[in-house]
Amino acid sequence: MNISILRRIGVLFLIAGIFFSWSCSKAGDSNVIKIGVIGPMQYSQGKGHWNGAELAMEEINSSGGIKVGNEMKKIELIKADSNEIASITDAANAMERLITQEKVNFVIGGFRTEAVLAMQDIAMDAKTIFISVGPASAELNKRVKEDYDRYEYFFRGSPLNSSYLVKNSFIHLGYIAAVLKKTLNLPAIKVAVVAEKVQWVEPVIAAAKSTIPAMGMELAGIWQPSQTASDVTAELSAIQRSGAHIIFTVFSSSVGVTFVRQAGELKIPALMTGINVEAARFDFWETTEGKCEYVITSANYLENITINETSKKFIDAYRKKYGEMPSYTAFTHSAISNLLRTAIEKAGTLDADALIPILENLKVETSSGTYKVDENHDSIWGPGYSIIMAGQWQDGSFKGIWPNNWKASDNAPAISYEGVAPVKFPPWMIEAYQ
Amino acid sequence: MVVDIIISTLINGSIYSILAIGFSLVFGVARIINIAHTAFYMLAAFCIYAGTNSFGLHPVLAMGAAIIFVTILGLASYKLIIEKIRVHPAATIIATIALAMIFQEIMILNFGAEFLSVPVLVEGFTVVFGVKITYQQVFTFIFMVILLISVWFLLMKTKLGLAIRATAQDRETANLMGMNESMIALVTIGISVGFAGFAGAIVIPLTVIHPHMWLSPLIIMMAVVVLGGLGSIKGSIIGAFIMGLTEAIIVFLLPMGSFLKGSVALTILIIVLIIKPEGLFGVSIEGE
Amino acid sequence: MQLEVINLRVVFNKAMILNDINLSLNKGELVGLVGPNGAGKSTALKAISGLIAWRKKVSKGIIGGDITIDGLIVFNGERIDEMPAHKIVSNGLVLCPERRKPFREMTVLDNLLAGAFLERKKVKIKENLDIVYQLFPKLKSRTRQISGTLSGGEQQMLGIGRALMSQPRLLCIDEPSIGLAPIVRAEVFEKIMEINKRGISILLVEQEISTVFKMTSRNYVISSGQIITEGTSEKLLNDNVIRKTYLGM
Amino acid sequence: MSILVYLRRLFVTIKEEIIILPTKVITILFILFLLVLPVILPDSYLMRVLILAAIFAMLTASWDFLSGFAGQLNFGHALFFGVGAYSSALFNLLLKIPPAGSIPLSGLVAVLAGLIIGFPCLRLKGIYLALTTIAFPIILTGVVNALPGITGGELGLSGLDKLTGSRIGDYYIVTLLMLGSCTVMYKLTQSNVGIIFHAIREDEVSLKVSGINTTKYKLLAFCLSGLFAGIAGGVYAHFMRIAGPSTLSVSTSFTIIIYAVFGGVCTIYGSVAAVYILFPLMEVFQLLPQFRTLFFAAIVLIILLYMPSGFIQWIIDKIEKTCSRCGHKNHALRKICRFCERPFKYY
Repeated sequence: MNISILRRIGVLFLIAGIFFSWSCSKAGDSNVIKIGVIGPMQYSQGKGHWNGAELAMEEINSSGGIKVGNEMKKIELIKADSNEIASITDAANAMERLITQEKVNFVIGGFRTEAVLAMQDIAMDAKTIFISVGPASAELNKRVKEDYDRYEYFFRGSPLNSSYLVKNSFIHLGYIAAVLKKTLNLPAIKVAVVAEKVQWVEPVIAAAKSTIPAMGMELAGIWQPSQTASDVTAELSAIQRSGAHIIFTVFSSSVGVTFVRQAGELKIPALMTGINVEAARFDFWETTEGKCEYVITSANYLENITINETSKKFIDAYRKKYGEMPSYTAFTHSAISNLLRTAIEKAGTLDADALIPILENLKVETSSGTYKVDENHDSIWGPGYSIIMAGQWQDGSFKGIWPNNWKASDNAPAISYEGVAPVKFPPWMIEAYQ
Repeated sequence: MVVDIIISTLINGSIYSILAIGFSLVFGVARIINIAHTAFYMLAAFCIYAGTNSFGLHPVLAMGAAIIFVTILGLASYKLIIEKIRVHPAATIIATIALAMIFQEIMILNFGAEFLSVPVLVEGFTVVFGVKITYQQVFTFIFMVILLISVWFLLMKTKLGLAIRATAQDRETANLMGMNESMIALVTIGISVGFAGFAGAIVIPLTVIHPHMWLSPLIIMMAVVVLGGLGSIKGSIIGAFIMGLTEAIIVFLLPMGSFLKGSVALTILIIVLIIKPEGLFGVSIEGE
Repeated sequence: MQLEVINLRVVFNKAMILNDINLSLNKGELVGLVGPNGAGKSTALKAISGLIAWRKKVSKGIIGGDITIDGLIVFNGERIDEMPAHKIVSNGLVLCPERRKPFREMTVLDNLLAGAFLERKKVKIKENLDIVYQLFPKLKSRTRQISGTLSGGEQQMLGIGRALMSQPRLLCIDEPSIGLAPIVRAEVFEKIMEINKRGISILLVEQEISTVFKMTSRNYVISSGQIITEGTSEKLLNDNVIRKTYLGM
Repeated sequence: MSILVYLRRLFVTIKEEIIILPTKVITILFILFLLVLPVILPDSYLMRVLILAAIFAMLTASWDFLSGFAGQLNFGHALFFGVGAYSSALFNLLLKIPPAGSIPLSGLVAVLAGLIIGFPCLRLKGIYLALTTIAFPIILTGVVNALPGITGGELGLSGLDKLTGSRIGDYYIVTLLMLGSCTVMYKLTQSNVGIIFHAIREDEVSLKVSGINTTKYKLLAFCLSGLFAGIAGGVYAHFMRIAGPSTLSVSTSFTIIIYAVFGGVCTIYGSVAAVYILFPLMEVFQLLPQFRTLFFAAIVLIILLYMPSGFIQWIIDKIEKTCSRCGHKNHALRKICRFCERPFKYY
């Protein structure tokens, strides 16, 4: 009897071993370029990652593929659900699986910074090029500078890093304050800062404290609700009490929706601007039941504004295929069809070490402007490169309102994108101040 | 400022108390720690969303349907799963965690993990003592008061309430009075889940719906219940208002630290428990 | 025969608490069940009133004991050993539990009303309430008091009164004298006699043997989970071995 | 000559003690499998999965030690894990202590955490304890977010030293650490301390009455459990090279409990086995990512409903039976006990 039990156990282990060795030894197909798309696939961010990449793959493959040296290679996308919003462990495992099991040539995606930091290390261990599309933290690129030999395989795709985002949204603030002052004849503008409590916001708050007075405005107060707060009416009444004309928001999660919704319901006489990631989504009007009217936020893709031909083509193709505006994580499209494609065609190889110098010196038009990286492999912000537009919800559609004759410095040429719309003010606000 | 704090306390406190009473009632009567309690709250929210968006129901109708659906679901999950394992507290906790996870995943499969919303019943706001509050909040508050009064009536003036109170105090003796303990547990679960659904229906028009929305009220609700004393309804109500007050004070006096409101509330909870381990009005369950 | 218990056996985990108990009780009788501490008296009452079966249902689990219950219990010609406790009550077999167990946070009146849970007619409840108040006038004066604040004797009276509200045909009383002053004890026993005279059979579990033996018609002596002997009070008191070994007199 | 004697003795032990009991055979085979695997199949992904499984096995076993054996239901076990992860990250990043030092130190810090939460929790029992302990990691998360300068806020602390530098090295270190610590915990629970833990769980009052200082033992349980969980946290931080707030999340606490229940509470080995089954299984389920959590939760419900003593315990009951007279274990097919020769029949 012992022997039979032993034998059964032995057979079990044998089967397990065979299964594992089979699953672990998938041979890589050298005729395609394998790109891993990693992201929280259950969530809208992950869907953006995947849709953008899928669109790029279809476009490239239908045109025959990417020219690598003398052969045309097609793209194969590998989807990896990182589940990073729930579990960092899962995210790291997904990255490892992409690299060691699927043997991908490149990885694009990522969303939550804590997870991307863990994923980054795995990709760097395997010397695989990893273009992040999603996290805004500058931390990721600091590593490139600190330890170039290890982290040279990492590039920031989109969005711009948080300090640029903030800088840019302060410019939005300045623009809106100027318009507001002129329209309503206000002597001085008061700004309330409302930021969710996350780490990348800390420098924003520090900056707000010094920048807002420096811009000739008064800081009415700073509020920091939690990321998942479901009731901010207390904060809102405190803000109204402070007499703020503008609410400078820094939101990346659900509290952004709640805040806008409740502010709209209470008709707080102040204009919202700043960063509110959720507010830039195409379905934000439905999500807030129309309460987001007059809300301004930073945006990467806008219907009425054309940055360049690449952007216009991408937005059109995306809307045609998926019936909605792309979210910012759909930059995976540009990461593949602009960055990787150009670099691979120039290098004539898929070898990471040969591609890095090319990517470092690449200057290419993408769907969110001209892409170029600095020495940190961080994408550059500024006139002539990528800048972040501002959009305002006006009557059910998200309209670009900035850059509208923006001068980066006194002597610089004014920048205006085609199709930009004027800023509108809520009637209850006009009423309150006239 | 003081008026702001009071109004904010009243509104949040009444929401917390409705959630906490249901949770506390089930614990008292059936000794079930129902982690899935707020998951039913989440489900009600999604039901209303589906009702108004997919079936085009009027919001009030959708609310009613949601509460009924959630109650039935609660009863079914009690009958099919919890009743069989409720004997061991750890097993019930884990089973209800699993239930909540299942609900959450099914909602993700059906609706995706995006933020959704439903329309408010009455749009706009009113000004009370110089503080803007939305009609929905006024509504919420009134409904909560009505609900609290009807709970009080049910418990103190009806035979069922007598049985529920008796069972909550001593299940064995209540059994000896001819009270069918498992039947009463079932009824209580129904009431409790109905409350959770009701709280969901009334609160969500002001906020966002997403499949993970059950987690943060869960923590606050448990803090409220433990603070007030498990199984004590009076305790739940008082605990709810204490928590609401703490949060309001933090938001108004410490705006930069308003994210801390959860942590501070929980710290208060722990301090109270160290001083008085069974909570403010808790029944001692040592004998069991 | 109103109650008949045949070969009742209760095992907790592996400890045999009751080993093949046999006892019976006629209508209108007042029967004592006596024995030393830990003999299994209370367990026997709990088994008869269905609480063991309930506990069995409640206590199995991830880390839980195992309870086995075996045997036959017949009440009024009906098997009740597999009946849930609340059904047994509606059949007329009511247990007044050890240490009274009032619903401590409820008023005296609520406690009594809880006892009348199964009765639907308001008139009947009122009638029963009057009977109980007549029997225990002290309770009447304390109708609105929270029962946790009553004295031990009052709580015991409340316990018995509450059991009476369930309109028992057989009332099982578990150690009514425990923790009471001698004067109060005497009063409680007096009341029990009075209830018996009203035609309600009583199965009384007690350690206070001298008093019990004066009241009861028959007694069972239980020790270590086994019925040692049964008989009238005189017979048992006359048996020297029984008296010295089991009754400690 | 003497070597032969030893060999013979070893052979006899194997023959008399091990081979006759399927659980022992499985345990030995499992350990051998773990030790030999990287040699046969040096796949870095597989090793990664098994390393993480080992870390979570340690963590789950430490939960079982505290909550299963000593009965101190802890629903916030992630606290120890997070404290371990953060403290080893801080030791490593600020004081430049290598992993060999920072991991044991993080264990000590977690012991301290065990003491700090153990003291207030001594007065609490059962459900109150469970609900209170949920709060601790959440409060700590609040503190972490409030002090981004030290803790890195929600990004966590990254850029820690590698555990060893090679995957195989990591694998052996973590696996041996797991085997070692789980053996220590198992042996402890089988010793007198274990008996006292049992007694605390079952009836604390009578234990107090018999003159045993239950406070001391409960604190001991908190500390030891904290130690192993802290070490697991430290190892996790160094392996993932990041210590972030996700280590403190509610779902981490809940997942551990689910593992333990799957394996069978109050066993230690059940926890280990459960993690080694469920963790790789969840990886396989990456093929259907949208059903993963659903599947996980459904398994838990099924286990609770049909195998209340845990899946592993259920299997053990199927392959082994205990003699009711002498208490020795026998494999399920034996007709009589191998020690006292009592026949296995229905009693």
